[in-house]
Amino acid sequence: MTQYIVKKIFQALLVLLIVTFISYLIMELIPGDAVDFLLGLEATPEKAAALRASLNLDKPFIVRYFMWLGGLFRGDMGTSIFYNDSVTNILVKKLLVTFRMGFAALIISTVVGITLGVVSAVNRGGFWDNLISFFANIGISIPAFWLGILFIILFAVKMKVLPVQGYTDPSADFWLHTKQMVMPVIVTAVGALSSMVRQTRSAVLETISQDYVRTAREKGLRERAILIKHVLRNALIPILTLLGMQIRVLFGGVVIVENIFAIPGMGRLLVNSVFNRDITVVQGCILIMGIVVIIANLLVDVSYGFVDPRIREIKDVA
Amino acid sequence: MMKKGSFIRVLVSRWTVLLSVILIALFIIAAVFAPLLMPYDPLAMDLPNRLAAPSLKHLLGCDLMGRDIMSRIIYGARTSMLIAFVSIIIGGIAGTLLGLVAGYFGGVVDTVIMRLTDAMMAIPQIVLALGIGVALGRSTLNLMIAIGVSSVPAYIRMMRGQTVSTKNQMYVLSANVIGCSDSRVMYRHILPNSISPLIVTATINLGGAIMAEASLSYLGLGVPPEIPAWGTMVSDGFQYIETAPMLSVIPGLCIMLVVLAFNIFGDGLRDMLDPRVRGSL
Amino acid sequence: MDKTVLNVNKLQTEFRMRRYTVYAVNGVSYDIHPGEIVGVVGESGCGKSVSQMSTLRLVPSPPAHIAGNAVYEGKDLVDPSNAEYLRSVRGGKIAMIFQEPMTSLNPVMKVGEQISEAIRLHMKLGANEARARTIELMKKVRIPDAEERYESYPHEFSGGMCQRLMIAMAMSCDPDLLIADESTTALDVTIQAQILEMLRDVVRETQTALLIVTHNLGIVARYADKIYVMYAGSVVEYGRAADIFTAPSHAYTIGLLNSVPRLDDDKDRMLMPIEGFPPNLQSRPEGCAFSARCTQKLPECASCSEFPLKMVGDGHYSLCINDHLDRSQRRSDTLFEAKRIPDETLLEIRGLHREFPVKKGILFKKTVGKVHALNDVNLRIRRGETLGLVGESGCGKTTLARSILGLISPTSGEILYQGTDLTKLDKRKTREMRKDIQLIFQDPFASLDPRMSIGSIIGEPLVVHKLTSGKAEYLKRVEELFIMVGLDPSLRDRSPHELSGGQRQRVGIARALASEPRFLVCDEPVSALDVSVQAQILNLLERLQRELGLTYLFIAHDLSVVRHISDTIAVMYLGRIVEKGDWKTLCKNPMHPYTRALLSAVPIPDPEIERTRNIEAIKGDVPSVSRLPGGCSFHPRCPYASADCAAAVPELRETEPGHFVACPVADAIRGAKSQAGSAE
Amino acid sequence: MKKHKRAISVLIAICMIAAVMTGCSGSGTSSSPAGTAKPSPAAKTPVYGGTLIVSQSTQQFEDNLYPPTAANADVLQNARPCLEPLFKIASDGTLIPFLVKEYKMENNGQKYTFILQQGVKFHDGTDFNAEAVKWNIEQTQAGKIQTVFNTVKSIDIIDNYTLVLNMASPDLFLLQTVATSLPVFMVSPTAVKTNGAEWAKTHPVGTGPFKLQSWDYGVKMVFVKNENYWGKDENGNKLPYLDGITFKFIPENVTCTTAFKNGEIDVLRALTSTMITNLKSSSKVTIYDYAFLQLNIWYPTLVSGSKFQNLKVRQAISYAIDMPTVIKSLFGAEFDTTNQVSYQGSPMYSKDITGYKYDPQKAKQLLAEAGYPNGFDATIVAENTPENSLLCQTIQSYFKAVGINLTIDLADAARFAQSVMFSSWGDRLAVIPFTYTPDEIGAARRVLNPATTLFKSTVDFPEKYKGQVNSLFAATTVDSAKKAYADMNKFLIDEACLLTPIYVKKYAVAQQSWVHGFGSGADGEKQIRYWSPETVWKEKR
Repeated sequence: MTQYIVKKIFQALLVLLIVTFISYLIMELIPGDAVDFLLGLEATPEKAAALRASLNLDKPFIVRYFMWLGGLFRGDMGTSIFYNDSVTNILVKKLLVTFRMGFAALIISTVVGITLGVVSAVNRGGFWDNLISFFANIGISIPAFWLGILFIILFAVKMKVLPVQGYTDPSADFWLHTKQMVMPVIVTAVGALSSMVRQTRSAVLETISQDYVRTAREKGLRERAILIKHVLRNALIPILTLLGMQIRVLFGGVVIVENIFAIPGMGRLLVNSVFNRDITVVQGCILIMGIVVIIANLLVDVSYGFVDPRIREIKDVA
Repeated sequence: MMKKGSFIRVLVSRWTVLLSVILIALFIIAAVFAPLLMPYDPLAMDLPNRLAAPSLKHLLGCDLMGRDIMSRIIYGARTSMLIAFVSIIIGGIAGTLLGLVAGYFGGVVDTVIMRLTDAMMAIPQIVLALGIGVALGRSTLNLMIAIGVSSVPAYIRMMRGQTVSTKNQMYVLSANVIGCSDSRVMYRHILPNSISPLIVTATINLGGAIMAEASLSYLGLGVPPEIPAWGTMVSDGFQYIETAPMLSVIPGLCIMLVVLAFNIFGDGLRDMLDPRVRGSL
Repeated sequence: MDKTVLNVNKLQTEFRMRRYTVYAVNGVSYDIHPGEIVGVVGESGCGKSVSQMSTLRLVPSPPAHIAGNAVYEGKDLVDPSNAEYLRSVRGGKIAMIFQEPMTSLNPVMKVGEQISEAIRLHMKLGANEARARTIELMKKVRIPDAEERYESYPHEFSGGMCQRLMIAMAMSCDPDLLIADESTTALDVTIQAQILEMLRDVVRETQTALLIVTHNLGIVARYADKIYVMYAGSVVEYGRAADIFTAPSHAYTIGLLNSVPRLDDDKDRMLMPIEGFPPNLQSRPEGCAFSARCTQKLPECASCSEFPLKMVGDGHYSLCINDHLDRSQRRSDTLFEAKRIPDETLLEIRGLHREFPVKKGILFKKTVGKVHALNDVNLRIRRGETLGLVGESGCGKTTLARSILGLISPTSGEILYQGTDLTKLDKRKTREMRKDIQLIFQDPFASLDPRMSIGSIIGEPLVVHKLTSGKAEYLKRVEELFIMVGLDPSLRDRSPHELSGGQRQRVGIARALASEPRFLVCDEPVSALDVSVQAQILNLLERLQRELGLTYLFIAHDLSVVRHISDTIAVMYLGRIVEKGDWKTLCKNPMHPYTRALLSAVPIPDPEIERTRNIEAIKGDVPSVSRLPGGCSFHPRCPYASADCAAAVPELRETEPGHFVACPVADAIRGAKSQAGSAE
Repeated sequence: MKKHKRAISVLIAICMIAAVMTGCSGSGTSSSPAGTAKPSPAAKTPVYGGTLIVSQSTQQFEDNLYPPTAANADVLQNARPCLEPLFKIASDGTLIPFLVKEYKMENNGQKYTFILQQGVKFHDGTDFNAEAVKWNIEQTQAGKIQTVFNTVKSIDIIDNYTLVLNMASPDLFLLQTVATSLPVFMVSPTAVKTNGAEWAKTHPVGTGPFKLQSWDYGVKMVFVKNENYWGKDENGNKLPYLDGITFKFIPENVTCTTAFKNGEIDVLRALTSTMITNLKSSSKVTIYDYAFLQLNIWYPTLVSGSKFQNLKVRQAISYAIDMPTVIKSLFGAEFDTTNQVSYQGSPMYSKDITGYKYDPQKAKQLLAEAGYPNGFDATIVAENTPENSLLCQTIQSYFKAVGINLTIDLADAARFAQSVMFSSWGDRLAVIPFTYTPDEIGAARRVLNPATTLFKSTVDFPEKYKGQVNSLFAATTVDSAKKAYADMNKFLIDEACLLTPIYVKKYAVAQQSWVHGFGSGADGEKQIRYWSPETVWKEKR
């Protein structure tokens, strides 16, 4: 089992390296760089050249990438060109904001998603199945930012129940923080929740048609016992795979939602940094996102081992 | 191949699928015959009745430059469909070929392609599309490339799984025994048998592509400003949400309805092409 | 036989789909007494499994509608109001075992738990008692070191072991009735013998009624007291086993018996298959369902609607209205003249070795073990000859077939085809040779591309090797192939899933013949087919061999089929040829203990013979391929094993002209009376 | 029954969507231009206490508050509560002494003498004296980012509170430049010397009425009252009135306006036209009189073979667009039309420039004369902002009317900077902003001369214009500078038509009714540029 885990970790690190290279490459392809932008109208070529040299932006792409990578190993994610502050402490605050919101959305979408998925799979074709599937279909079809706009119009502008914008630190004012978090979390969760319902449903349906469920029924067990002890335990494996994918979907959702609700999270920082050509901050954000997604997949792979005995002792027979 | 008659009959059996087919038909008709259906020229400005409320003359009112929203929506259907289909083609073809090669040859080729796909999968699609879009600059073609390329990993993963499972089938082994070359086995045996999952992924991705166009234009990267596209209309309308909410709500509603129709149609298609379920339809 | 355990009366099951209804079971009635063993035999699609599943309401209820009644202890199980009672009976008093043992167990739950689950439910026992009882049951079904294996998971057991676990689970609550639905079909013949013998002893001992559902006539001949023959959803004939086999009184039963190859057949007896295809259950036929395929049907067979079960003997009933049926198994026009095989070698295999390394480790995979798929295989096949290759799963016969076809490259050794060594050819040359050597597959459905029409499947080799120039010639050649294998050319545009098993196998053969090969490797070509269809294909293969002068390498695990079609037979065990000889001497006078066990494990569809002979049981299970026992790899399971068996690997030595055996004690055993049914 | 149930579930879904639609289908009223500032009825007596919430919707900002190296004016403005300038300046250009109590200018701009306020202390307790001012000026010169003091040759300290600036060349407008351009704030030298310039970027130590308590990049800045602030109001009681000021940065215009209307924000600065439309005709919007930015279309006359080298084509384009209607209908009150490089109401605005009235026929005729009877293809490049997008689409439809079909290339800020500002923008029209910092003349010297990087590679300035620019530099008196500037403008617009002005943008600010003394003139007080935090107070609510 440990050998299986070590293999997965090694693979994850490799993927992470490729992730950072891809993002650095894309940023390199984008025309214009932070310096022109920073100096604005007063810029003169000499000033721009001086600033570029100081930030060693004039070195070739590969050299800069490996300097950044070298810094990474020393734990320093480089300094932001735009905010001329170390990327780490810019990211730390923003990271917390995005994680708090993303985590809440993940919990909602996972818990509610799986329960609804199972309910609709169990009484396939029944009233509940149709209702849940219908709303799940709508859920994945609603564009996140449009839903956000609808929520703002409805709850903030018309009914004035929830605040329109902003983000306050929970330590400062917990009640306002929760009120501000309600809409963004729901908007992020809707997409993830709906795809979770649909995929849980198909995973459970797939498992129900297996032979060992027929054996369980033949043994005379009650439907409920069959569902919990046999069906769900086996359906857990595809559902876990799904969980790994959810993180990626959530991050996508967060990027959009943070822009609408003006939440100073990592999503908005990333979008601004891309437009500001702030390469080091973009690298930092994508690195963190990559790490989280890869760790999530790693946890999923490892948890396979506990759920499915077949994977425990993987023997690589050629 | 399924006989044509049963194809239609099954399609119509579930009324939700029927409804979605009608919606898609409407969407395609609007897109194809846009110039004929539009009451006004979507680009014609009429500054005096800027942000005019819905009236008989302008069924859905006017936008912030006095242009008729109804005709912009109809023309927008054309842009959204164009972008969705082209990016599907780009993503689909590239993804399928890479997935096919990775799945069939395995070994180093497979590891390289799959690790690259994992890496691209680790970055959310919207961020990937944003990066590519900004790199290429703002134009309709670039937008299509951005959405297409960022959807490639999904196709690769689906196609590789499909190829690996098909490769071990007996009829592929028999193709080798007959003496077919690798390429013939791939395009003559493995690809045709992966068509149904490919179509299903494509339809569901179609919805995703339209939403991506909308989100990207929201982030300021959509089609050139004057060309009406639903996503741009929603993001431009967002500025005047209090004074004229309809500016954002209507195009948003159109996006949702079309994407919903494609998703339901995709589900119906998958159930129909899956022999196990076909019986009970 | 005082009290009947279960009395099923006019059971009817229909699957009502959206646009069509499948009439799976039409009015089946049977009863079973404690301790009695009843055999239900019939081909696939005759409703034998569905009827058992319907009594226990295991068929998915929305599409299925079950009528009639099945009375157990005075209560009708089919009646929906007794659903609660049915649930308490199911798994407890009436238990069932299914065909696929490996998938019938929950992969993520310990095997012991899965068995004790049923015990605690039905017998209301505490956890420890249930555990003790489970371990005792596992010992009863002879699972080695049951104590530790309680904790292990299904994937750690072989097919045979899983089936034993299922039997333990079924017997766990002292059932009154045990239904074995094709429970040994998926197992090797020696394991099948072990399971059935063990099952018969357990059932006799506990006086449980056993209902065996199978398509293998040999099994019912050996084990069943009473036999029901089913066709197209109804019982066509039933009676005591002896009566059914000596005086079969329904045309279908006779047809079945004639189309089954038997170990005691004489060589030139040609099988008499039942022509045509199994009935389509979506429409209720007029008159007798079998009339379409019956060679001895009367004019009124097809028209009359009412079919009472007519008594034709003491406790022997039949649906057939034709009183004087011709039961003879030999007809003049069905005899083959003997083949003349010239002594010219077509294919020779010398010292063939093939090992698969077992790798471990993360990135730099280091080999930790070796799987010996083939070691030191030597064979010679003459032109026009059929070499039968017999062996159980894991013995390396498929690896050998694929090595000959160049799909797998051997570790060492040569494969000489007309002098050229196939293993040394480059990619292009190998493809060039592909025209000459072709393969026929086991699973007719999986080996045809579902997306292509049959015409294009058969024609593909012509396109690949550019054998025909121009469309017209291509179509003509395809038409020729259709007729050659007895397929109606109008089926050209159909797709594979619209054909029956037999038809699909004919397509496979036609495709193989398209490039006019000289050598055909048949990898279990008939084992997935029904008995009647099996006979059709075997006859077709023999006819083609004579007409086209083909040479066959015929691989199978069913010895009676191999004996019927082969000229010389080789027996393989764990990658090694243990015995080789012409069919007569090998079957009449088997020398290697494994061959003897193989022959004795195959039941012969004749109650007299089966009742008298007992099976040379082999101990234990096939050892895992990666840890081969030293010396002769059969010695741990061999009843005659002696000290030097374990010492050195025995050489193939020629004890009689043309008869080779790889066993040091072979001569000593020769004296002992052969158990095989080898009546002349 | 099953079919029936499924219909119910869909019905519920539809009425859900309908509810959402009706909920927000508020009638889209056409926006009326925002009312100009009305003086509040009675000048109430100021009240102490409360925290002022100030917000602005700016996307890009650079968090550097150390004046000598700060590149971004908007950001530096945020430090106004704790840093103070030498002079304040009213909207109409009159200078208001502040940290500098009195000043003397000798032989028209060759020498300046400053006399400083007495008894003023920096937040770190050190004295604000001539030495500190000298140090600040020298640091700004060394910073090379700001050009304010470039013309100062040397500074002599006369005594603790007087210093003399000797100019390298006579500069009539030094004081205006100091007061209006990138604000020149006084920073405590000791604080910067001890903690370094890097630290100073995030820790402004000045003489202002408030101190910076916490700063969350791009989110929030919190200032608290500076107990021993030197300033007093006219009837002698201590300033500032407020306990604290909080800046909130909200990127989305809509969220800003909605929050302002919900009362969550006291003052909304740097309003965009969309925000003004959303704020509708609320009386709280004040438009400042001075403009700070002008947007023009520039022609690539230097690019060989370009159609725009032909004067007639340039004039045709100027005639083709009806700028006044576009500005009036599309943009809010804070925008104004102009036909030259200045704004109506500015002292520099010259009456005798004719400009080009909207005349599509003339435009078509000019095009025909220039050899393009049925028009031609062209591209316009502009920075990707909502306003520019609207503007370009309007220009596109006007061009279509005269036969020119225009493709729009909206480049995001960085790409715009790189592809337009610092290199030739090729055979394309370019929409380029022109900021009046420090004022028209200072800006003209800096930008409108042929040597600047911006135009060097793409715009061909004829000899005649170069002569006029030299005379502007040589001007020694204010009037002669004005005349030279007017001639330059006349040539640029009427004779060579090297650019077509689009609009002039003024600052606008939205102020809740309970906020007074902001300096926007809403309460009838004198409207000054920027704002004075020390005089702001809030009514109790």
